[in-house]
Amino acid sequence: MKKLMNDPNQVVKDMLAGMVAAHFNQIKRLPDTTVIVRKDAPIQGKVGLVSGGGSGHEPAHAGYVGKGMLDGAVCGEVFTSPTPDQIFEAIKAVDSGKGVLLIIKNYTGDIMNFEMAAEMAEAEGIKVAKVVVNDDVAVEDSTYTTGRRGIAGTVFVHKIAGALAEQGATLEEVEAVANKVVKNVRSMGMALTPCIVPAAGKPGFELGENEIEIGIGIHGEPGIEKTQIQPADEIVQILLGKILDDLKLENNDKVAVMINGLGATPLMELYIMNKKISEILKEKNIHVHETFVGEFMTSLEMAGCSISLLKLDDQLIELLDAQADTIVFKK
Amino acid sequence: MKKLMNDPNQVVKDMLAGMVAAHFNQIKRLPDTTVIVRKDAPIQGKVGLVSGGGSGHEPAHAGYVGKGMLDGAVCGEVFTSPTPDQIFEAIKAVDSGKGVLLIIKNYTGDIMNFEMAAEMAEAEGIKVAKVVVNDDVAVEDSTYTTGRRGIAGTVFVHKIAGALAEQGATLEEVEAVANKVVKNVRSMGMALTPCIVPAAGKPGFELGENEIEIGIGIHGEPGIEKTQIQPADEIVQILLGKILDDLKLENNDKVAVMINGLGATPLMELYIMNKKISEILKEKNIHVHETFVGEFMTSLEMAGCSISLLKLDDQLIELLDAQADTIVFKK
Amino acid sequence: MTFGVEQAEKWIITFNDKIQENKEYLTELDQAIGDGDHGLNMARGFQETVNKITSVNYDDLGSLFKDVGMTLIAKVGGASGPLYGTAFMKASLALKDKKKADVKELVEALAASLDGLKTRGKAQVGDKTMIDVWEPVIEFLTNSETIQPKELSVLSKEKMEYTKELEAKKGRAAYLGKRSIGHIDPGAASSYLLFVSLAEVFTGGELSS
Amino acid sequence: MTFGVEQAEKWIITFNDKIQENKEYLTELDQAIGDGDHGLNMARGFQETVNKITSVNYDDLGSLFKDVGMTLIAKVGGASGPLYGTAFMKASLALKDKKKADVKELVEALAASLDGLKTRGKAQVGDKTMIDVWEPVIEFLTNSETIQPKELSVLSKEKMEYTKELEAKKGRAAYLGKRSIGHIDPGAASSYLLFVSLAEVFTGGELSS
Ligand SMILES: Nc1ncnc2c1ncn2[C@@H]1O[C@H](COP(=O)(O)OP(=O)(O)O)[C@@H](O)[C@H]1O
Ligand SMILES: Nc1ncnc2c1ncn2[C@@H]1O[C@H](COP(=O)(O)OP(=O)(O)O)[C@@H](O)[C@H]1O
Ligand SMILES: [Mg+2]
Ligand SMILES: [Mg+2]
Ligand SMILES: [Mg+2]
Ligand SMILES: [Mg+2]
Repeated sequence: MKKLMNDPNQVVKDMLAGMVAAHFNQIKRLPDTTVIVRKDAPIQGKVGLVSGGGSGHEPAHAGYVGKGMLDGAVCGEVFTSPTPDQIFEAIKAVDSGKGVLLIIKNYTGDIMNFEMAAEMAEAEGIKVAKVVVNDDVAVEDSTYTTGRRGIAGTVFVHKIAGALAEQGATLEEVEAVANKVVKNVRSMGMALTPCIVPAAGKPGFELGENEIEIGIGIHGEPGIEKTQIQPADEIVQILLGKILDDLKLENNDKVAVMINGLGATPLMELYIMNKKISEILKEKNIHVHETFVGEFMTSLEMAGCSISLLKLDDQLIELLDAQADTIVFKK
Repeated sequence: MKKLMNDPNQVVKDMLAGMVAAHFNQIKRLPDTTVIVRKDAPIQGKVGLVSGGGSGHEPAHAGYVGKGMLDGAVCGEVFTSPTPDQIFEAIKAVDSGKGVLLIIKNYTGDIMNFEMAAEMAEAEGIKVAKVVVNDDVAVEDSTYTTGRRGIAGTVFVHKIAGALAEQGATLEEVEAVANKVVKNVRSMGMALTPCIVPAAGKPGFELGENEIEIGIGIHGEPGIEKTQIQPADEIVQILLGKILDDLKLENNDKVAVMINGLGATPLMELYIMNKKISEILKEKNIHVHETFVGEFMTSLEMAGCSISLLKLDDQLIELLDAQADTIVFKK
Repeated sequence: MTFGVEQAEKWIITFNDKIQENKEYLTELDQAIGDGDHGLNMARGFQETVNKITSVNYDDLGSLFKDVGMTLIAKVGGASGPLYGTAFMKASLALKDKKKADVKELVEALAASLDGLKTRGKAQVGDKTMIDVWEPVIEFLTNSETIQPKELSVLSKEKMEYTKELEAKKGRAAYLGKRSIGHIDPGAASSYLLFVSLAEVFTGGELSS
Repeated sequence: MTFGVEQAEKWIITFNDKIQENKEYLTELDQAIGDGDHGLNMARGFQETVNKITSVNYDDLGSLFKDVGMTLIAKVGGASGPLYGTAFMKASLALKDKKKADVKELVEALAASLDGLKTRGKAQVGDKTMIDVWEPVIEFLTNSETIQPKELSVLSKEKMEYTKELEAKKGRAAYLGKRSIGHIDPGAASSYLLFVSLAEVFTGGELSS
């Protein structure tokens, strides 16, 4: 394991220190926490948005703290949901009295920790709503299981709910639009290489010289299926195929596309993926309103990518296009 | 070699197709070329800015095409300077009559190809100026050799010269400010892993399980020195130490900092680097005006980073802060 | 032998020792079917817990377990943090102000813990989680007059090992579907260590009823 | 034997064959002290050049070499593109409208190529570049009455191999400083192949003066 770090057990602390030092104009860290909030939090008259999760997904989630997206991001240990006390601090710091929306990726740990934090906040009289993102179609959705995971599509929830909150909407309205995004976004990923949690010191799974994992999550966990490496066009067909099966788009539908690198994938390769993605969508007469290509929700230094499709209507388009000024996402 | 691609000899073509499909609102590709220009090029009354180089450095250079930065980017084969005919096409496409500035990274191939293109353009009566970026302090600067390489500091030249051009300045003025940036920017990089040129199929050099390369370039070429892996803080000291030796900053000087990932380095690690960088600069009483953390000038899937420091004065600050709206760089 | 503050502390300390010893093993189990942090999470959280409880003099089991639960909730994270944290918070409520507990009281407290786990995590026996150890163990204890360390250890080990046969329905391993079969659940493994540690507290003497 | 369009085409085609055969070898040389694309650049550019010149019927050497030069400039890229391209453009000027060339004329054209290379690249003998093959070879040819294939091959090979001893002062390898010593310069190696190919054109018959 070769990493630019000092102590594998201090990576989150060191990262946060470096992040705040870099972006002191935009963000601040709540003292003695792993919580990053907007420098001007709480924003009067605005619903607060808090997201978070394990670290190792940078720029998620702290990179999305700023005008038009999140008010606060709670950073757990690497790939480990943050604890309720930290989330509670974030809620308190961003609440201006209009309530706080928690944007949670659908993992047992995240759900439980955010729920406990919400209970704490409600006990102190803060209005809290929760939305759970579960965009990963690699995982079967069933009421008997944990359900689908939340992956890169979460960034669309931040963007769109954030834009509505910025307009002064109520907690109920912001929650409703967040849920609308969740209903309309689907993602699926694949990996060329595993990644190494610094404190674990070795990869979560092994891949042969010619193997890839289809249906990978974002926590270094194995995917749904191991196969031989295939041309980019074939990989697009697998991932996009599953997404389209699930999203059921129609002629003339409008979508936003996100091609998300998992950490070690050159932009070049993501654009090569988009060549085929755009061809397939064009063939199906689905209109791409905007394509986002880059690293939005990573998995440390994993090589691979995910594709997300968000089905748009006029409201979602307006909110997606709205101004945003965060560390990494600007519009 | 596992990469998301179809044919190793088609990666640049496929990438360009995917890039234009993704960003059709902002850029266009000149037919039958590997040239990307602003959708609205040429901009009347504005000096045109053209940069470029081998591919594999994405988002450089096409990612910086847009308002306030480049008018055109010429994309060569992977790590291979583009040819004069392509550069000439870019010059013609962005010239509005006010002349064109070529921003060239200091490599023999780039210099020669851009020079030949400039000769072609001048033969057709287009005013052309050239600026050569040589920010890499890993390489000794001497008139007997090729001199220092151009690496990530080049992005500052795009930003600042682009901002002045946007204000309607003359070619001479834009050239002068570009040269001012070149005089005031220094960079140095290191690698944890090599990278693989798709058509070559194997890495340009080998690194052991615990080895790193100090003074790496951005073309998969070996660095200046191979050493054992060290804590991030020590690596910062080596790179920043060399930069500070050369840049000779004084008490109260202002700088912009860029911590550039080479392709496979998690943002987390870049922020860990910034912790120490910001501490050292603070100790020396050097004021950081802005810190840029991310992938700006990569080397395919190489793991590692470079640090760049740009010494600022009032003019450079104003131009660095000016509005920019490109694919990846927005202000 | 009675179960008082001294015994409770011994339980937590013994458990922490076993967690630290098995940190890598638990992490490997979690790498196979999860995200490879269970050992790290448990080691971080229980070390903090031991630091906390060894710095305070407790008068009663309730306040001791409350500190255990609070520390776990704040320091573990992931799925196991809220679960173990909730378990000890529920036990602390059941043992509020109690200087010592008899078998019935202790087992009732553990049953409250199990209830808390199930409410929090919504998992059932057979979902391949720590519940697959907790539920049969609590049932066994509830039906025993005394706590029999040997039997407790054997049963929890057996139940932990049985999770190997199961397909995960809850937690991260559920994403693997049938590929989760053939691996011991990491949370079941740490829960086994919890009950073994409890058994050790009682080794050489059984709790009078 | 004379040097006309047929011989010139044979030269380029032979050279291209050798480049394709040695593509990986040249790339490996460039990986050691450069960026690992020299074989790829040359193979791409000269294949296009052969495609071009075999699709046209040339009347004179000037127009043939002009197409060679133009194709190389447009298709090779990197440092070697402008260099080889310039070399052939300069030769084409020297041989403008010439249906065939005698030794003196051919060597003068190659000397013009060398001049072009040095103006374009600003390298000197000893800088560890293709100039370390070109300059001594042109000097040797200028001082010979005829073109002696054997000697030409031996000399260009010797000069190519000698680049191993040198520390690079120009081109990408210069960044390596002393670490560049011990490796053959890739451009010197391709230039060696160029002159060997020329020698082969003359094998079995020497050009009359
Ligand atoms: N819903 C649930 N109910 C009970 N236990 C669960 C549940 N989800 C997960 N677990 C337990 O948590 C363990 C994983 O803990 P850990 O690795 O620390 O957290 P995470 O899964 O968030 O990384 C699993 O092995 C399982 O025993
Ligand atoms: N200034 C120069 N003058 C002459 N030849 C040069 C010069 N710079 C580089 N070369 C030659 O070019 C070769 C490298 O070509 P190539 O690898 O195709 O281009 P690049 O260095 O741009 O990747 C070197 O081996 C050397 O022989
Ligand atoms: Mg976890
Ligand atoms: Mg090159
Ligand atoms: Mg885990
Ligand atoms: Mg090269």
